[in-house]
Amino acid sequence: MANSDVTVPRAAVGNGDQILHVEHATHRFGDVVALDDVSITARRGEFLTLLGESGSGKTTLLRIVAGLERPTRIARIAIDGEDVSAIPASRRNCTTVFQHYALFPHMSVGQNVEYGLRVRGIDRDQRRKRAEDALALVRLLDKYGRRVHQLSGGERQRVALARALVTQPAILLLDEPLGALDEKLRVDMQVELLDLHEKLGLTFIYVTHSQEEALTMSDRIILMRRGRIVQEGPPTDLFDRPASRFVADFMGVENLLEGTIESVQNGTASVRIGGHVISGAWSGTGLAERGAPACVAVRAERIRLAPRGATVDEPGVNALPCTSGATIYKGKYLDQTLDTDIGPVKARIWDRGVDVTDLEALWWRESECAITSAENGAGAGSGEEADAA
Amino acid sequence: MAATLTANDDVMRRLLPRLPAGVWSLSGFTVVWFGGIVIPLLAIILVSFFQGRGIRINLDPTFLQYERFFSYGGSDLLARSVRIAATITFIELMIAFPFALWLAKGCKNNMVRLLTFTALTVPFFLSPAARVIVWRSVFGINGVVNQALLATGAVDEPVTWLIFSEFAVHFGFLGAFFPTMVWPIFLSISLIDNDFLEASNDLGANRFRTLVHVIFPLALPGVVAGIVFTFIPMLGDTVVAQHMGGNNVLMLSAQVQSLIGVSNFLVAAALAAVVLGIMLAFQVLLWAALKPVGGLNEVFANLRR
Amino acid sequence: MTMTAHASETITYAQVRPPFWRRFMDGLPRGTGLFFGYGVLFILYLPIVWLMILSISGEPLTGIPGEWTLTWYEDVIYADIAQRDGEAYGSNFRVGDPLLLSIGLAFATSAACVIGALIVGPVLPRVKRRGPLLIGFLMPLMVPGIVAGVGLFMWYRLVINVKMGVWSLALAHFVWAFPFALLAMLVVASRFDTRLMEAAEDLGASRWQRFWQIEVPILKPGIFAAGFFGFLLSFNELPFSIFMRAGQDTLPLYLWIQSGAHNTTVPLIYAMSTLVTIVSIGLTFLAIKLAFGGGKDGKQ
Amino acid sequence: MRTSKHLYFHLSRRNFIKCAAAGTAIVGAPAILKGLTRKAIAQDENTIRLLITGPTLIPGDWSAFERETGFKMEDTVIKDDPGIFLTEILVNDGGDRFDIIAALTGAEQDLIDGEAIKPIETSAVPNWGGIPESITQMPYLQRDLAPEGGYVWGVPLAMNADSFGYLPEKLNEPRPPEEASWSLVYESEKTLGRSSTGDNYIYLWEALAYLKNTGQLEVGDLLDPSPEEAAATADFLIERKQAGQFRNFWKIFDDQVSDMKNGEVDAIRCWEPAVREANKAGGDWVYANATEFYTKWMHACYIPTQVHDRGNLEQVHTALNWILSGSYAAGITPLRGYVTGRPDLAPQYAEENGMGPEVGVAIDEALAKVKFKFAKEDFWFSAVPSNLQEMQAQMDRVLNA
Repeated sequence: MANSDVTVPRAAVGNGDQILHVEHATHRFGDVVALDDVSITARRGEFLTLLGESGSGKTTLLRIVAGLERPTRIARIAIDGEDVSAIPASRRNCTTVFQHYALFPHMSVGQNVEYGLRVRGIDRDQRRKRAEDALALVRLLDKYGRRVHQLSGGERQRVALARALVTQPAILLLDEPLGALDEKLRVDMQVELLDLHEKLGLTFIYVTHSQEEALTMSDRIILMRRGRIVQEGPPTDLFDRPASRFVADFMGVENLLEGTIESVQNGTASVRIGGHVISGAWSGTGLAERGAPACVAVRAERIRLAPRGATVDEPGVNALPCTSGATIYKGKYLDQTLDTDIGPVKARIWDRGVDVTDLEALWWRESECAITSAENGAGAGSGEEADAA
Repeated sequence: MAATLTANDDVMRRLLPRLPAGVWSLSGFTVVWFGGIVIPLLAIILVSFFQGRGIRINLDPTFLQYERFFSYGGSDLLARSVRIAATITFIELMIAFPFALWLAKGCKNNMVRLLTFTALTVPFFLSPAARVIVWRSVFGINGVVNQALLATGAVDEPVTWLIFSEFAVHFGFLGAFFPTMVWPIFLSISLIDNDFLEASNDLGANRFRTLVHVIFPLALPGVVAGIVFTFIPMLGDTVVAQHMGGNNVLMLSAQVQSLIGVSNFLVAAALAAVVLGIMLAFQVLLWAALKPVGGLNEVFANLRR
Repeated sequence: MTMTAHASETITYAQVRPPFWRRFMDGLPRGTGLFFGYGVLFILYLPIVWLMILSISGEPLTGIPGEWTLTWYEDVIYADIAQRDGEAYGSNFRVGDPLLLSIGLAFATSAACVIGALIVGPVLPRVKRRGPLLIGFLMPLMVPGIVAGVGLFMWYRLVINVKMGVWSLALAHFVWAFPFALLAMLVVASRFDTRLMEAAEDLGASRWQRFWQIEVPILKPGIFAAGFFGFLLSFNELPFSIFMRAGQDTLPLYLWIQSGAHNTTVPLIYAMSTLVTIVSIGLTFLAIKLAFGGGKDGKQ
Repeated sequence: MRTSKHLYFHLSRRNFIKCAAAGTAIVGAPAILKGLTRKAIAQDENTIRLLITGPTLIPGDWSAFERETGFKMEDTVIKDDPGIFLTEILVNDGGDRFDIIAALTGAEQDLIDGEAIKPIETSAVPNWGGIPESITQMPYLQRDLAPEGGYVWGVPLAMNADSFGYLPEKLNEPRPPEEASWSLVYESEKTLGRSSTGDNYIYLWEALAYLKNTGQLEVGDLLDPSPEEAAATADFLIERKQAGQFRNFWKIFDDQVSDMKNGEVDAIRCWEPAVREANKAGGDWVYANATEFYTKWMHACYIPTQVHDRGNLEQVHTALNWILSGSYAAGITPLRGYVTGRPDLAPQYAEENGMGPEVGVAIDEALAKVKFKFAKEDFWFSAVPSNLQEMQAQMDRVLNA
């Protein structure tokens, strides 16, 4: 409604490499702010994942891109250089694969796939041909005449995929497409999706709440929380360099040790936790400041054990004296809890030969942990980052 | 293209709120319906608190109409009407549910289905009076039943309670209101996915459990609709009570007709207000009965697979 | 998901001796429901068949068939024809015009019910505070028909001051039939998944395409039911019509007025009902064959 | 779920007001259309449009009227419940659509009060002069409106003196012209469980007349009973109902006939044509010459106020004169047993038109009826007594007991 009072940053327009711009999108459902001034971009051919827990606004953002939701405020949304903020979903050059398939129950598989072409007035023969191509792509060519309720869950998902692809959209939006599938199917479908992405060179925007899925598939991940972006970057960034305690936690870092920053040097920060000082690379947003609360994030598989009597005193190593706690057998490995004087630490032990009953200390290399800000909230100024990109 | 469209959209948006067409038409329809129908109907209740004669009404508030209504035996009338209608509705439900279930899922012969549907529909086209009057000659003192009973020596005197009695009224309602119960239940059961029923059977649930735990909850909107379709028109029926009951078993609508026949609109309004109260109570009861599945609204709103 | 729950319950069920009524229900032979269902249909049709027989009897009011005659049919059919030709005929039982008006009104009501139910049905389940709305739409069900008719009459004639006519009769029929049509639609629409509409929009379908290609086909059973109930309820509507008619006679109104005459109309009503039955059996069968006979969805 | 919930309903107050404004316009449209529908209906002044109730209509046959007057007749039949009838005239402006209104007498006071009808100039209706005194003196035809007084408001259409039907052989009762007592309907042990009466205030009123005549109740004005008298009568009927006197309470003509034909009753308060109908199949029913009283009723014709502006008053007067002619009498009397305002004109008409001996007999009976039954004092029934609603309410109490 009130587009005009937000200035459109001209610098971002006309960047040929960018296929999607969403600038300053805000959306409210009544009093609830679902999306709080978020801006994102996507490169042509990119596999971009919107990651977050439920209620983080990732689906809302996707729906705004699709045109299914009209944002409360938005500066601009451009697909392939064209401003589409006033264009309804039916005329946007992107299609969605829905979490619950949303296949039309009164149509056959073929009719479902053809639907997008039918509404575009494409003639019957060509429709059929293109639908068959799309079905072949998802290896369901033989199911053309079937009715939807005769298909299995995985097949339905692939039909939904074919239906979305057949109109050759500029962007394919996938809203937790694998959420309704069981574990094994999900892994198969991940592979299939990646194949498709590679084959078609399309831009995929993929919504998921599973960090594992995001890490496996994405070129880039945007992690969202409470309607804001907390961190974005390639999977390795989010995995190894969490920008906040929240990111680290969300990305599955098992050990988060909180303390205060004692010193900062060349991007390396030292944190005092109880009687110990732990050092590692600073990965938080902004600059680390002495005395600020910070958090050491270290993954369980990085934790190594020193048997009783061994000395752990090399440079570049963080060590904590410990005793053994509960052990959980996980088949391929053991999840071992270790009690230290700053609280329990989890270690993942792959080597069956290690004796965990009698320990001197646990240790890890400074390069194997990240020091990040202890705050749980969203990272500051997600908008700035988007502008900078 | 996009530019002109945007311009148009802006004009439209300034004039009209940004709502989907569905909400627009619903809002419009709702306003028309409430302004044109609900308010006049509610005005009836208001009128019942006034005095007057015929359509000349003066605006002195009073409970006189209610006093009059109840002094004419109104409470007996209401109790009798509701009792009879509720009894028959219950019996119809018991008979119609398995029948509708069979029609929707059990019957494999398409011709039998089509003929049964037709049979369930045709009575709607007939004047109810014509159907009911016939029973008088069947159940009357000289009627077929009595003649048969006398001939076989089962009775010495003709049985008089076959007609102009409560039995007769019940019997008259039974046939007449069967289709109204079957149709909605059939509709809702036929929407249940067969996979669902088969799955339930595969898992070893016996028939009864499938019925209670799978079919019944899914058919609930139809059951509720069926009860409404049956109970309410039955309360409003003028024909059966008159012809089968011979005015010995007075029911609500006959009373209303006689009130209107002598321009007694005010007592009729009071009666309408009381009936409205009963209907709301009925709805509350229904709601309470459906509370385990989320109440009446939810039955229609949230039943999704 | 629900099925797993059932499976586990079944195990406990097998272990506990079920109460009497469950054993009774399970023990009933499969045809019990059918038997009672067709039994009631028999009760429904016995008088209809009987009146058909009586309609060709000389003395139908005694209830004993005999003295076969077609005189009642002549009275029903010829009175109309004679009047049209400007001739005298010894019966004023002229059902032609009332019948035509009834059929016309029934079609109009049916169409209005379908449109109304399509407007309200799919959206209502998704409205937040739908309780008062639903009660408002079902309001005509809760007031005795003739009182509601008087109420509407007073409102439009005395408050708004418009004259009654065919429009008010049509309105009365719509008011009576719409709640039923809406309920029938809600039975279907409450299961309608609006995400399908989003999917269609997303695929590029315009408003009308979404409506005609997605919503209407999926809601087809509800649309059919709404139209069906609209037609049938209108065709036999009497109480609302009494005050909303203003000089117009529908078939039920006409028969009702005739019943006030001091001559017998029953044989004529029998003859007419027989004609209506025969015609409606044919037409209903065709209509139902069209609606359900297609087979795909209904049969399996 | 999360997604679809918000899709449809996002109605802010402002939006709602906009919607409401649009809706109100649609609701108001009928009021605007009013002006269009108000226009007078074009009419042919030689067509007489008659609003009539069922009983007095000669089925389908206006040919005699059309032949003898040269006008065309269009009849519209209406139910004779006063509530429905009065609404049609007073609220639905029946006068716009009808030239003559025929209704049960007694309802005219409301029509007069509502200025829906105008007095009749009897001088313009030649046949008026010969109406028997016993009929013209009927209280409802001429109402005194102070200060003018003595207007004639209605022209008699058809009337009868109602009693009851019974089976003389079976009950061991005499046949007419011997008299039979109304107790066969209300109190006789012989008819316990086998008698029947009607279901509305008329029949309560009759029971009241019966109580008065048998000295069981002190009644002030039988022509206009008080609520207390009605209540006392209801008590009597309830007592009889609970004693099992009545088989049923009929509503319509066909109920009476089937009660008689199906052997449900031995005595029944009914209309005269019902006895004829029951006897068609060989019944032994007779219509009583009652000991106590007759319920005398009349349907009369009224001229709506609007007719005076339409310029066909002359034709209307001619039509009214025809109703008082031998033609209508010779038609309705043999058919129903009803009497018109001028039964005396019927024999000559029947003879001139060669209508056969049965018609002659029926007309003779009718003339005798006027002499005998209409001369009896008792009561003329009014469609709208002052305490109409109370009387019906008391009857409802009887039915509810």
